[in-house]
Amino acid sequence: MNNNESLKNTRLLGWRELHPIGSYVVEPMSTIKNTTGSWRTERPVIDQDACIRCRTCWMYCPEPAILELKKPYATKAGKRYDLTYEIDYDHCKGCGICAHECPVKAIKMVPEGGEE
Amino acid sequence: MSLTVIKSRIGREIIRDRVAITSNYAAAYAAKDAEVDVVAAYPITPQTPAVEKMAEFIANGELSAEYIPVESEHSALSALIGASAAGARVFTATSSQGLLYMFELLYIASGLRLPIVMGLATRAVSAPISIHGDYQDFAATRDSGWVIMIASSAQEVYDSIIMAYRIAEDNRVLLPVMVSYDGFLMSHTTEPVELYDADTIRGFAPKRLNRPILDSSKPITMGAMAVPEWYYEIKYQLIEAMHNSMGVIREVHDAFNRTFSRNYRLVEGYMLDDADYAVIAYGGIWGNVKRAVNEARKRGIKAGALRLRLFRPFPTDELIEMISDMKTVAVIDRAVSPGAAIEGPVAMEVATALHSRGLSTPVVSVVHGLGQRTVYSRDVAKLIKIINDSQPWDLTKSTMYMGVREYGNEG
Amino acid sequence: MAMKVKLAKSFFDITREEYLAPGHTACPACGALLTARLVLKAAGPDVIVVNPTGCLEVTTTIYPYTAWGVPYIHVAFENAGAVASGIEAAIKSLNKNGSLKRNTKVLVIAGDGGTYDIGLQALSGMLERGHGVLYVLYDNEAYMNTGIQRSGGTPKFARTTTMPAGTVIRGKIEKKKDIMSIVMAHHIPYAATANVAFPIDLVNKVRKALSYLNEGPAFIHVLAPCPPGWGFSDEKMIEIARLATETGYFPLYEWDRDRLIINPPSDMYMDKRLRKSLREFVKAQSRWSHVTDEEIKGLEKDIDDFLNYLWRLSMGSGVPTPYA
Amino acid sequence: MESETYEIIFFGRGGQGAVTAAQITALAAVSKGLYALAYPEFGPERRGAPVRSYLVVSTEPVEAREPIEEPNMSIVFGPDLLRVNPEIIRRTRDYIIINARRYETVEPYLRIFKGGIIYINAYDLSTKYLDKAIVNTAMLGALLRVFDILTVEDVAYAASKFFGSKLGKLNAELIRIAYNESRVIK
Repeated sequence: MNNNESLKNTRLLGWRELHPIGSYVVEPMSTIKNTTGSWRTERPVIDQDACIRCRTCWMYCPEPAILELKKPYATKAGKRYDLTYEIDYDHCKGCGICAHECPVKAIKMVPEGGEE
Repeated sequence: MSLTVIKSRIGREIIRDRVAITSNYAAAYAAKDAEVDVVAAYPITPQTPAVEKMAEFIANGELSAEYIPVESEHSALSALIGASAAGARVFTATSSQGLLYMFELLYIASGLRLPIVMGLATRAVSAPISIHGDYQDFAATRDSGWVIMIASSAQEVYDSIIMAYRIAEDNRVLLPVMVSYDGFLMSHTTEPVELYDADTIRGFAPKRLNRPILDSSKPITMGAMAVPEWYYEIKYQLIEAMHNSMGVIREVHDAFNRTFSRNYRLVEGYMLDDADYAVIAYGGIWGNVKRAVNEARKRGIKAGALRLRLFRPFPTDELIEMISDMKTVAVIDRAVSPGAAIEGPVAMEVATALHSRGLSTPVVSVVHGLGQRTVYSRDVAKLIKIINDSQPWDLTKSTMYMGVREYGNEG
Repeated sequence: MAMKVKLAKSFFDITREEYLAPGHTACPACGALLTARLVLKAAGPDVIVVNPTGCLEVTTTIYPYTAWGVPYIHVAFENAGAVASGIEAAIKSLNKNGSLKRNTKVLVIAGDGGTYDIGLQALSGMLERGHGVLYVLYDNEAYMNTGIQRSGGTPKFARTTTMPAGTVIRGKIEKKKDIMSIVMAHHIPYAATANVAFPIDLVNKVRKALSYLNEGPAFIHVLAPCPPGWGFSDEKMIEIARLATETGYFPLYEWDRDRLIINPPSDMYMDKRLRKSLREFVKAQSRWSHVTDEEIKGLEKDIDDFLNYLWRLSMGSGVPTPYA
Repeated sequence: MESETYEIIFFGRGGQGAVTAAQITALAAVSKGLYALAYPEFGPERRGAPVRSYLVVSTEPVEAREPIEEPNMSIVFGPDLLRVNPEIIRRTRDYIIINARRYETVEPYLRIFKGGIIYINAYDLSTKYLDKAIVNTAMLGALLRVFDILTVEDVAYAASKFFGSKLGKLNAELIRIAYNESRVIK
């Protein structure tokens, strides 16, 4: 598999410039630089007022591209939460598991490329 | 060398003991004295006594190491790749089919730049199955990215393995090292070996861990997948490490000779100074070749001999320096590359080495000793006579197969 | 005795910390990646991961990046058990010789090809020698990395590119290999099945397995659906995985020191009437689109037989109780 | 110092310890500061099949590794081996060391041999001291009658080191006794 996204953003180093043992990847979790968000055809959108903070979407995301933030939120109905779930659109591939598994249907899949 | 020399060396307290052991045992003693952390091995004739001895050392508490009695050679080298990646000093030994079963891992071990040291009791390759010694398994490792040494005596097996750890673990190298020795002819032959004092060995080849390892406090990824944009550069680093290893190997040889009063060279010559012909050999038949040279000299033929201690990296400079004046060189291989332009694998290397330096010395490729057919010194003497009596370019057209029967009952 | 394990009771008992980064190149909704993510959360940072060749490897380690936040090594396809044995031995030896003071756990995460088939010998060797390694099998039931070829883990009648559904041969002719029984036959301390649709159960089994490693090896067989390989749309990955257990196709059970325990919710599905119809599971996947109702009955019979076998094992080896 | 080299072949049958005998002698030589090379005729181990084991002991390093063709001494573990290996009499240069229950049984074969002969009844001696007819160490005792580069104590010590405490002591003693019991025929 030739991953074009990652190559675009990476300078191709010469053998003298690589780590002395070039085949080792010494920076852990560095795929984060690789923005797989461009793969999406549909994007999940969370309705923060409908969300019950059950962690289901976060739990089942294989990327992971759902961020669990310590960010207080008060719903229109006046319910207060300490946590907020947001989508990491840089990496979300738009598989839709989160929307499908959400027990309260608080996540909608919206076609990419349309108006926001 | 006389008795008094040996005594004086022991007197200098470098020598811990002088024992009579086989090359298999010498390999095991060396790994023990190098204080390896992990051994993983699978038995195969003729290597078996080497790994039995390792197991015995560990069982008796003479060596504090983990012994993994793996279920195959494939797993032996796999386990050592894991152990070495986790920072352990490791050892195994194998032969023939076992080496071939490891083959995929040979390339991975060097590609992952792991300083694994392995003994190879060389043996013929099936089919037909043969448990006996030749160098076919060894020859197959040519392109694997391992540093490959060849010993000619049990002492040299012991010494080479100690050197191997220092070479392999050198930051400029970080490549696996194979130390090969003849199956049976050496692996099962009892001969004198001087074992060195543990502190001296420790001082000479200290365990170095100045390389990245699998460590949860500093996570790295080993064995990543390289796409065409990256593979070549990473592979080239290995090639460069192999180039660098030549200088390191020379340094280590010099240091070893100084520390242990030896006289190892990458290429060893015998009566070459005024020689017209050189017979090139490697491994356990070296003594037979020297005996043949003595015979030839008695008959007035100016023959000399030369042996290779190193196959990878190939010691081209040392070799050329010693043979550039020869009228003809003959290389005795106990392995074959059927259908090659020159069918003796080392003969091919020698011819290439000469050619790369603009020399056109005729190289006679001789194959003998397949499946441990005895290479008598008289066979080598006969070879020298043939070379002396022939036009060299007549002999280079095809590989000479000595000792093979064309029809039965030839005397 | 194994040490007391802290078990998760809700999703919120699982760490927020991630050890597998996004930006990997697995297909959307990949069951294998979710398995790895959950296993790492359960295991924590003091681990070394061995991963044989497969989807997980090629999608997480494309040079010059890695998705892994823990030490990771890929060596080859068929030898994860042996590589892990070596690492475990090295940790033991280095601790003994004083050059390391860490009780790092060794973890294999391997696919079905690298476990059922080409890696079986190395796995068996590792189990037989008793190395303290947790071997996690993520089972997506075929060679997905090379484009959906049959493996020993592929179920009966499933269509693969090397056993297509033709007019004469109806996909894979043979049954799925019972890898758990093979593993259990080594009488290791702990083996279990798990499913990405049941993360709490999965995480607890990993924690429990890790607590056994001072006694010997542990093995967890995780069902990890593959949307392109099985033929269903991405968002249904968890639903399909859940159905696999709810229909009895992939029961959850554990082998705990020679005792077989059928875990919830599979204990409930021992009663055939409570199971969902297998048809629902089979017909949701295009790998089985050619399968007839008659053939589904045959598959159901196989499930009945297997669950019966499990039931007898569990009754024969002690009273089944939920783990705690 | 004048260089001295001895080439010896042990003729035995698989299981009789011909290989071990050569190794023990090599060990004795090496412990003494000499050089030695001991190598079996290589092959799969087969109990009962004729085997031979080669030994070179020298004051100089021994380098050549090829079968010995004209040994200084041949050590023959049983009368049958003289029949199986008729070349022994033709090729041995100096001494044949022969084991037989009675010398008369081998005398007709050895009559034509021009060198020296040492006779020993190693069967009975080893049965008496080791409880089994493994004749190799008894044969070494007999060899030492004519192999004066090593002493009985050199070899007895090597045997005790080789076999370890209990068996080593018995074998060392057997070597001493065999040395005394063996007979120089000519």
